[in-house]
Amino acid sequence: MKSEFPLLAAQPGLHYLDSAATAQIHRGALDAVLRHETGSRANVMRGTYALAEAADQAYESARTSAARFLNAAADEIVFTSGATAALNLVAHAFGAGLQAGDRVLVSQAEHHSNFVPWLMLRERQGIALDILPLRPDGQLDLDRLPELLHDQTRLVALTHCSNVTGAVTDVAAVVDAARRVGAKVLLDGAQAVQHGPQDVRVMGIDFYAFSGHKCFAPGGVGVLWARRELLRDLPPFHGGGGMVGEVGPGGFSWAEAPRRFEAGTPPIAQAVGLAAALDWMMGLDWPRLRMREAELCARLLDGLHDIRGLRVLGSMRADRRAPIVSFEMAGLHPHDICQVLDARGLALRGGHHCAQPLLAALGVEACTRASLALYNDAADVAALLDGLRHAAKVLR
Amino acid sequence: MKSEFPLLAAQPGLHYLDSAATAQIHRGALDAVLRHETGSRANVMRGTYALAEAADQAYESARTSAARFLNAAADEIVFTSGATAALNLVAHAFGAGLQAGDRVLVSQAEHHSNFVPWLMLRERQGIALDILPLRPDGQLDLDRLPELLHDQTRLVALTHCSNVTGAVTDVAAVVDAARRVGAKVLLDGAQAVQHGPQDVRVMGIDFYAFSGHKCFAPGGVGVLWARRELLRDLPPFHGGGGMVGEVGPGGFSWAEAPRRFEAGTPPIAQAVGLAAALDWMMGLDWPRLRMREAELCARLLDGLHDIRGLRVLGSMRADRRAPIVSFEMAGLHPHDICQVLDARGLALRGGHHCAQPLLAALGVEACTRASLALYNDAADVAALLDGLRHAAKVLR
Amino acid sequence: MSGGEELYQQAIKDWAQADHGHGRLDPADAAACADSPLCGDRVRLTLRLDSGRVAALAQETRGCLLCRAAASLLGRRASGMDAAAAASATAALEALLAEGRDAPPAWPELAMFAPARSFRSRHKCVLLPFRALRQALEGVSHREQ
Amino acid sequence: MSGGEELYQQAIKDWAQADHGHGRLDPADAAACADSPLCGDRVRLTLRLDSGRVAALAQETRGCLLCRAAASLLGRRASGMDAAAAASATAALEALLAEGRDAPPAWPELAMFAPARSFRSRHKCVLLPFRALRQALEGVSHREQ
Ligand SMILES: Cc1ncc(COP(=O)(O)O)c(C=O)c1O
Ligand SMILES: Cc1ncc(COP(=O)(O)O)c(C=O)c1O
Repeated sequence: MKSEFPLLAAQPGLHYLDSAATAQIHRGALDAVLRHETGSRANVMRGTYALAEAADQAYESARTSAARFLNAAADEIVFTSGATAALNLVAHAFGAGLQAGDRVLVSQAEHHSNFVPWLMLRERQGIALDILPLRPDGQLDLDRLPELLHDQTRLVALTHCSNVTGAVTDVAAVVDAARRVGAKVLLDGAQAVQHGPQDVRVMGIDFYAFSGHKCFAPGGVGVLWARRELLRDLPPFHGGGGMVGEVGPGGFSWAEAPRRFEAGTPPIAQAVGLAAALDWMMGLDWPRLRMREAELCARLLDGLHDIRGLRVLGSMRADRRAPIVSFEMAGLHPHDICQVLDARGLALRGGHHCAQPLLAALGVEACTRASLALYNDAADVAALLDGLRHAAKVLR
Repeated sequence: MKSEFPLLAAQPGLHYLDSAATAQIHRGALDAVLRHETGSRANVMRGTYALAEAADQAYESARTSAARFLNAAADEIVFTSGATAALNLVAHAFGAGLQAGDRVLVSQAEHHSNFVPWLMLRERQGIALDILPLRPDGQLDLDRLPELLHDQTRLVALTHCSNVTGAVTDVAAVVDAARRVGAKVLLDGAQAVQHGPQDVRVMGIDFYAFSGHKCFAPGGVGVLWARRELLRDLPPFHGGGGMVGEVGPGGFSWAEAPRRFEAGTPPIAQAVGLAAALDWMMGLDWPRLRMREAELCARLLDGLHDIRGLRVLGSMRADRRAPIVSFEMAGLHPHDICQVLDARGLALRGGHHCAQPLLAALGVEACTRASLALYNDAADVAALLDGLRHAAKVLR
Repeated sequence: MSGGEELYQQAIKDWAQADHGHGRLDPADAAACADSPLCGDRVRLTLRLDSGRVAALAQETRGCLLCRAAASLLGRRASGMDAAAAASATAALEALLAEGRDAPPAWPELAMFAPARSFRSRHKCVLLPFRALRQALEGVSHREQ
Repeated sequence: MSGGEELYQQAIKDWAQADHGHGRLDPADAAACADSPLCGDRVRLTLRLDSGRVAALAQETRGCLLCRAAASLLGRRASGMDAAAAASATAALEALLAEGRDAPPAWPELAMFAPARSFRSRHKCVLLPFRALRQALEGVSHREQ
C-alpha cells in the first residue's frame, strides 16, 4: 500500500503517524492534478471553448464523485477550501437565520474549527451555545443530551470522530435526540473520511463537512454537503463571481445551490484530485481495511498499556474509536517526545491538537498523538513502541 | 516562452486568449507542487518532526516570496483560497468596524467579487455604498471622486485593472483623493498581477488582493496583503484551528496576524506553487515584457478596428490598458463567436465576465473577450483576427 | 477545437433569423422567464391558453443563435401543446443532446440541434426556451444554471 | 529524522530538573507571561527590581525540556540584568540558534542549546523565557507565534 503513496515510497525509513493532521497524497490524486493542469486547465462555468468544457466537466464530475462518496446528490455538494471553510459557511449561512433565544449545541470534543465558528456566531447573533460534556473515556456523554437540548436548539454540531481520542460519535442517538426538538444535525467529518466512504442518508443528518488533505487528496479543497431542501433556502456566505444571478447597484439575486456558495474561482484542479482520491477509496474493501486499522490500533493500545507512566486519553478499546491515539507520559513533554521519535523516523505530533476544550476536560495541557491510516503497518506500530521506550530513557 | 507552460507546449495548435479568466500554469509552479507533495507534505504550524519542519519552512518561505512580489513584509501576507476570499475577508474583518453612516466607495468597473461583498456588507451593517461611474472610454471617472468621497467614507475599494476593458486605474489619484477624507484604499489586483510584480508601498495603498491561478500558479490559493498596522487590529473572519490563542467555552483569544486570518489548514502546496511562480516572475525583464504585451495589444486593437461592425469596449489606445480587449460584433452573440473561434483553436470567453454593472454602464449585454499574457505572440493575434472575420461569415 | 462550425447550419440561422412569435402577449394567461445567469441568455414567454393548451405563444429572446432558433421554433410550433407535450418535447431534446437520440417524429426540426451534442456548455442554450415553456405551463419556476 | 537526540544532553536535563528560581514573587515590581499558543508552552516571570536591574527573578514554566532549561538558566543567572542586558542575551541566543554563532563569553551556558540549531520549530521553545524577560523589563507585551 505504501508504494501507492509517492512520499512514503520515496522515504522507506519513514513511519508516518500523523495522518490525522494530513494524510499523505495518493498517487492517483497527484496524477489527476497533474493531468488536469497540463491538459484541461481553464476556468469553469462560463467558457465554451474545448478546454473550458473539459475543465467544467472535470469539475462537475468531481462533484459527482464527492456525492457518491457520501451517498448524496451532486447538487448537494458545495466545494470549499477545506473543512474549516465548510464549517464557517454553515455558521454564517445557517447562522444568519438564528437570533437571540436560539441555541446551538456543540461538544467538548470539538476541534477548534467546529467550536470557534459557533463562539463567533454567539458573538454576532446573541444565540446561546450549549456544550455537551465528555465522559472520562473520551466519548460524548450522550446521557446529558436530553437536558442540553431545548425546543430552541436549532443545530447540533458535533464531530463525527475526535481528532484527539479517536472516539466515534454515536450518530443515530444524536440524530434521534436532535429530531425530537426539531434541531438540524451537522457532523464534522474531517477525521472520519480517511477511514472510508460515509452515508449521509443512512446517518440521517443535515450537514457534513470534510477536507481533501485528510483523505489522500490535495490540500486547498473541502466539501460541505447539505440536504437539498436546506441548501436551497440558505443565504450565500462569500460574495463574488459565479454565485449570483443579476447584479446591480441596488443588489443582487442568488444563483441556485450549490453555485450560490462557491463565490469566485473554485479550487478546480484540487477538486479533480479529490475526486480521484475518493474514486480510489470507493474501490477499496473497507470492511477488511477497517478491521486491519482496528487490529493495528488494538496492537498499539496494548503496547502503550505496557509502557510505564504512559496514560492514553480516552478509551483503551479499539472498537469504538478510529485509529487515533493520544497519550501523556509522566514528566515528559510531547515536544521532547516527538523530537526524539523524529530522530528514528517516526512522525508524530504533540500539542493541544486544536482541541483545547477537550484537553481541558481531560485535565491535560498537551499530549502526543499517533494516528494510523490505511498505509500504516505493524512495523510502524512496533517502531513507535520501541521509540517511546527509548524516548523515556533519553529524556529522563 | 510557450515551452515553459506544459499545457501550451502540449497543444501547439492552441491560441489561448483567456488568461484573464485563468492563466496557464508555469512548469516551475507545477514542479514545486509536485516536489512538495512528494517530498515535504505535512500539516504546518505545529509539527516538530522533520517533514513538518520542511512543510512549515516551505509555507513561510512562500509568504516571503509573496511579500517580495508586492514589496511588502512577510507578516503582512495572508494566504487565502483566492482573490474572492481575500475580498470577502476585508468586507467582513474591516467591515465589522463599520456601521450605518459609514460609506464605502466602489466603481462600476468592479468584478462581482469586488462588488457583491460590499452589497452584502451594506445589507449587514447598513453602510452606504457610493459607486464611481465609468467614462465612455472605460476609465474610471476620477473627476467625480471629490463629490463621491465623504468624510464618512471609510474605504475606497477599486479594481487595479478591469477584467473587461483592461483599463488600469490611476492609483496615485485615487490614493490622493482617499487620503483627503481619511479613507483606506483597497485594490483588487486580480488582473494586474499576471502583468508583473506590484509595489504596494509605492502605490501607498492599504489592501491588495490577488489569486494564484491568474499569475501562472495553482488555483485554490490567493493573497491578501494589508498594512501591518491595519492587520494588527482587524478581527478574524473565519474561525478555526490556528487562528486562536486560547479557546474555552467562554470565548477565545486571537492569534497574531497573519495567522489570525488563516483558520484551518491552509492551501500549503498551492502556496508553495504560487511562490515558485512569483519567484520566476520576479526574475523576468518586465519593462521589456510589458512593452511586448502593449505592442501585441496595439496590434490587436488595430486589427479589430478594421473589422466591420466590431466595437471595442473601452479605449482604443494600448498604453492605458492591460492587454485585455472585449468587443461586440453587430448581430452576433459572443457564445456563437467563441464557438466558431474554438473550432480554429482559439480559446476566448464570451458573456458578462462577472461584471454586470460595467456592461450595463457601457450599454452591453454580453461581449467577447481576448486577453493576452506573456506567452502570447503575434501568431495568436493574427489567428484571432482571421478567426473573427471567418466567424462573421459563418454566423451571418 | 473540433467542428464548432457545423453547429451553424443554415437551418439554425434561418430559424433564428425568422424569429417566429416574437413579441409579448398582453394580457396573457401564462408567462415565464428563464435565464441562464452564467451566460446571460434570457427567454421571456407569454401564452394564451385554451383548456390548458397553448392557443398563442410570444417570445422575447436575448441570446445566441441556438437559443434564438429554439425560441423561434416554439414560436412556430407550440400551438396546441399542453404541459405533458411540453415535457415530452423537452425530454426528447434533452435525450437528443445528451444521449444522441434521434429527433422524435413529432419534432423533426430538433435534428438541426444534433451538432450541439459535443458542446455540453451549449446544451442549455438550446434547452432554455423549452424549459421556459414547461415552466409557463406547469406554473413552476425554473432557472437554469 | 536527524540527530534529535543530541538535543537532550545531560546539561539541558540538569538545568530543567534544577528548575532554578521556580515560584512567584508577590509583590513583584515587574511581571510577564509569554506563551506560544501553537505549542502550549508558557513562561510566567515575576521580578523584583533595583534601579532597573533584576534583584530577584521567579519563574513558573510549563513547557518542554528546552524551555524549562532556559527558564531555569534565567532563574539562576538573571540577577543584575537590566533591559539592555536582557536584549543582548536574547540577541546572542537568537544568533546562536539562527546563524550558528558561538555562545558569548558572558553566557557560556547557552552553548548547550547549540544542537537545537537544526530544529527551527524548537527555537521558540528556547527563546520563550528570554523573550519573557525582555518583555518584563521593557514593559512591552510580547506573544510568540
Ligand atoms: C478583476 C477581478 N477581480 C476578482 C476576481 C476574482 O478572482 P477569483 O475568481 O480568482 O477569486 C477576478 C477573476 O475572475 C477578476 O478578474
Ligand atoms: C475534527 C476536525 N475538524 C476540523 C478540522 C479542520 O480541518 P481543516 O484544517 O482541513 O480545515 C480538523 C483538522 O485539523 C479536524 O481534525
